[in-house]
Amino acid sequence: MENAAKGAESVVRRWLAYALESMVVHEQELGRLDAVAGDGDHGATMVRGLRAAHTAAKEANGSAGDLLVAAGAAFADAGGGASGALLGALITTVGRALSDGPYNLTTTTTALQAGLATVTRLGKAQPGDKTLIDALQPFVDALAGQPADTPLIVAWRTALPAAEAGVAATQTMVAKRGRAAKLGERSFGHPDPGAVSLTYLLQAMSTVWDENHPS
Amino acid sequence: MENAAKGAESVVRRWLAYALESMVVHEQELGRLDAVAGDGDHGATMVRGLRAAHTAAKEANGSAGDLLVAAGAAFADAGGGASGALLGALITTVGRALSDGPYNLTTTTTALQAGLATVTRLGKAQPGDKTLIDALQPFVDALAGQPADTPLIVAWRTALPAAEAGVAATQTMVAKRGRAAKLGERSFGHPDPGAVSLTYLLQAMSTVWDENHPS
Amino acid sequence: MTKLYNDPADFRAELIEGFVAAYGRLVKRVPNASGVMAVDAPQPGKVALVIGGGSGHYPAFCGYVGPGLATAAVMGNIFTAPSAEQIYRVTKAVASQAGVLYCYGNYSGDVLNFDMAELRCQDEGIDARTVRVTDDVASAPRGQEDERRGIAGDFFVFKIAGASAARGDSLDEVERLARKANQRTRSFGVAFAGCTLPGQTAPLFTVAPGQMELGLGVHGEPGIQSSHMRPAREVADLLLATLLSDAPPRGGASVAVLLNGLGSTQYEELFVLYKDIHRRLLAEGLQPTQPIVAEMVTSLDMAGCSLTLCWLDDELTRLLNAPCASAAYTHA
Amino acid sequence: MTKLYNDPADFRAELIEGFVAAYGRLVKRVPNASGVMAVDAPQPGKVALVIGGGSGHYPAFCGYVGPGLATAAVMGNIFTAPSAEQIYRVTKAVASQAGVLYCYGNYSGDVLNFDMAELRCQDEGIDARTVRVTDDVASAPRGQEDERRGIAGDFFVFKIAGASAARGDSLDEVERLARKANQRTRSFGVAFAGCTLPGQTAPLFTVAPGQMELGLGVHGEPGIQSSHMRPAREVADLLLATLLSDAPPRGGASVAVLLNGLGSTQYEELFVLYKDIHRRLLAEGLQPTQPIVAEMVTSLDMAGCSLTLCWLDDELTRLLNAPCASAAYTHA
Ligand SMILES: Nc1ncnc2c1ncn2[C@@H]1O[C@H](COP(=O)(O)OP(=O)(O)O)[C@@H](O)[C@H]1O
Ligand SMILES: Nc1ncnc2c1ncn2[C@@H]1O[C@H](COP(=O)(O)OP(=O)(O)O)[C@@H](O)[C@H]1O
Ligand SMILES: [Mg+2]
Ligand SMILES: [Mg+2]
Ligand SMILES: [Mg+2]
Ligand SMILES: [Mg+2]
Repeated sequence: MENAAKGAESVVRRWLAYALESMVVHEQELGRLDAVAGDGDHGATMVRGLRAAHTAAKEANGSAGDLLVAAGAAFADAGGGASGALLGALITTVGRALSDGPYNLTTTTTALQAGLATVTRLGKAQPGDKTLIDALQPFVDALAGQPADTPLIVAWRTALPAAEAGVAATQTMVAKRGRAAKLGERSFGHPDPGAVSLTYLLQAMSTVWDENHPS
Repeated sequence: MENAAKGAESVVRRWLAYALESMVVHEQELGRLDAVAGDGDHGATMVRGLRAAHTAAKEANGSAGDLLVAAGAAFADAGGGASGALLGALITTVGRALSDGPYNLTTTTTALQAGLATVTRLGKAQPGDKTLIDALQPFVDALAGQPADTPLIVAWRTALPAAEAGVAATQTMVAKRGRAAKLGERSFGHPDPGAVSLTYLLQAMSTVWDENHPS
Repeated sequence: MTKLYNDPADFRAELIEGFVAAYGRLVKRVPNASGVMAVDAPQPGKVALVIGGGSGHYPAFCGYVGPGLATAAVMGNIFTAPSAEQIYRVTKAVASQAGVLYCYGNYSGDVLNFDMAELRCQDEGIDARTVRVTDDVASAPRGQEDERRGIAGDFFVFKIAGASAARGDSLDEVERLARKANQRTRSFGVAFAGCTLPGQTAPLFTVAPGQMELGLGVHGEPGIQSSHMRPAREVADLLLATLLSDAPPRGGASVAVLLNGLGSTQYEELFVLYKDIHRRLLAEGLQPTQPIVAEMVTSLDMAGCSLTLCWLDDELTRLLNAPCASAAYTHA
Repeated sequence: MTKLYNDPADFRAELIEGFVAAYGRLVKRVPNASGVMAVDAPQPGKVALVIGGGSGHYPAFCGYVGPGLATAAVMGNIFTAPSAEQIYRVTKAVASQAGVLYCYGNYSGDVLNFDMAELRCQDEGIDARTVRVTDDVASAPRGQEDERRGIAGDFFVFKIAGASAARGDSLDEVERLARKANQRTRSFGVAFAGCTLPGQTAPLFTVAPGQMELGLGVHGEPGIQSSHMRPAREVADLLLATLLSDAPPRGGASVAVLLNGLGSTQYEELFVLYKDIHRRLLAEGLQPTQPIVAEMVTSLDMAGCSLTLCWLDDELTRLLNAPCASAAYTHA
């Protein structure tokens, strides 16, 4: 238990490290996607948010859940904007729900469902509105659809393509939240930047486990 | 006498028409030359000034000298800037000196010498300072150097190359008046826009005579 | 293009330091927060008007902090809403018993963060309320006015709310007047060139030669529609016709006018444009009241402009004409 | 690039009409002349301060007409000095028995035309005098201060002369104070991109990527020297070091500061730059007095900025702080 918990804390910290690395690599791409119909700041917001989240988790004590709570608050404050608020709340909510474990498919799925509910309550976006929800919701559903005893690592990898398909689906959606309907039309043919970056966050977790158990 | 005077008035009006036409053709070139170390407005100033001068001479009554006085005032007012003030004063001074004739090499040379003196008094530029004086002075000297009984048309044509050589000489001068010494260095290798446009004015007079006496 | 910066990551912090250093006679820094407050804040018994949003819109938002205008501004990163945490801290620094009014342009990120801060403040017993500016007619059709974005109309709503707060009105009254000002304010804009974020080398969007964008956003969003470029007098027609066809009910004849430059459009051009706007307003029987032709809500170095009309009545006119002082707008 | 115009030949006339339409509460048109005058001009017994120059520098020059500032502005075409005829007409409209002071930036075209108007007015018995602004240290070396161009330092000289005239000083005194302000004012600037004249499609000069121009002119003249682009804090150093090495004798410790934007450089960038300027001023033992970070003398849509310092003493400080109102600068 001690060790498993220590392991989980280290997983959270390494997740944030990989996520930050991935976001730095994709900063320009996310900015360009956001510039299609938005204001071009999504890449910068994600990098700024993750840099702060990574530092916060490094400096915080407590369970993996506690680290996530600290990371989410730091992400929201440093990131700012819509994605700072929403992803910050998502990470914090997941952290609260996971608390000090256990960390398995059931608890993780429940935690992510709570996070999705928070994002929906705050942002009031529906699936199909071309937001990060269109990647998050299929992923959470795909987790939930697997047998409870599936190892989390396996279930996560199995669910990732659902997020990626969700991103692809946003290409043919017209943005409805936070932007003018007409501006939304300009984004037709391009994926939603928030859905893309959320998928990078999910993929980063997979990278942590790859490192632990190279296949 | 009546007829000669009428002829002179018509020469003034046609001179302004040709000068305007030539300046419209060269407006961009003069602007670009002025932009090298100045503010790029010389072409626009010349066109604006000549448009007003042309209209003023068309509407004015009196001798050729009177028309030049009216044209010079209109040029100065509509043109503005350094060249508006200087060329306006030049044209007005020449007009006053020529008055109602006679119009021959002697009177014209005297009038242009008076004009040159006015420009020098107002602008305080010396030959070699890279201004329109570097075209005007050699031209006036070349007029003055010819026998008094040379027909004005012939003398004018004979003097034109001196103005053109004066323009060429400004290429290797460093602007001294109205601009910083250092900025002047940027203009090295380019002729002075005011010297160029002054030469167009002198050439336009030649065109009027070409029309009367095609050679 | 942004040329003057050190580390782009420090841009916001450095600009706040520079702003406070320059205008210390009017504002001071909110300790431990990305924001500035009027030198005389907090003022016991007076409603605090807290405005804010992303940076890159100067004079919005910090340029409007001072007596008779906003009490404080929360400053986000370039084009990014400030976080709820920063809004909360700024609110705590300036709130009095009389309460707090949040005023800002209606954007997803700002709404999310201001709403979270409002809830937190209310939980702590601060009477915090919100009026969002929704003046941009391009961003949602009639009937969906609440969905519209806020652009240069921000200024009139801030000015009216700030004057109401400054004379000691209750929070109910400040909120009512701000809401009324917003309901009577309409804007529409055109863009000729996009802006470039600090550290980037390409603009957020480009406009093809001979084209312009209609219905611009002030965050470097392209317009809602491309159109061919036309002479100033036709642009004046277009801006005015669009606003007049969307005039609020019972607007009356007196209008406050703001012809706003976005950043790199010259003031001289704005005056050439204003010439025809003014003529046509009079021809429509409208009376321009204290027109402003200036850069009031910019979008970095974007080229373009927007026209804002605020249909006045007596109480709004009084507030618009009330004296105020701030770094960017002083009225004696 | 200039986008909003009708016929480029009408640009000046249309901008004057638009300016007067917008700011009729402060200015009125001078009949039959390219210029504007304060609504309350002429004022018997008070010296008239007449400023002017080419257009394309807004707020200079018409934006500074109003109580406590300039009495009138003569407006030339874009970057072109107004003609002596127009200066004469404007002078006649505002001159009182107390006399007239001409104040303008020292450029060949302006000198020629103002001097001709001055002579003509003097011939008619009007006591007209001239103080030329010569603040640009880049344009001539020390010892040849009178040869220097006038750039953003215009503003401080206008403000001080205007306040002196407004309080009823004699022409001798207004002239003395304007001359003193000019003698104590220094500016230096950098440019990042040239500007484009109305109707043209190419800028007056271009700056190579990674380069900047030192010692800009406000008429789209390139700098006196090219240099490599550097971070904001090094630009701050460069601007300040240049001015301090040219400080006027017996300047004292209190300095008015203007960090002036040329047109398309963002205000946010100017604040980032000002952060280090302020720190370094303090480190040098200088006390910035009422700093201004704004667009005060522009060059169409040129990118760049200039720093101006005016070394104050008590009498200059009083005049700088005196109230004034104008379209572009109001101090309560
Ligand atoms: N109301 C909302 N609900 C869910 N997601 C949202 C909402 N608003 C924005 N987003 C997500 O945030 C992304 C934009 O993030 P970002 O550019 O960082 O913030 P901002 O929109 O404030 O500039 C969008 O692509 C979308 O996925
Ligand atoms: N003081 C002077 N004396 C003689 N010629 C001058 C003087 N100043 C300027 N010029 C002439 O005027 C020309 C520039 O004219 P223009 O560009 O129209 O005026 P401005 O310099 O006011 O922009 C120069 O090329 C030069 O020939
Ligand atoms: Mg964005
Ligand atoms: Mg010129
Ligand atoms: Mg944003
Ligand atoms: Mg000029």
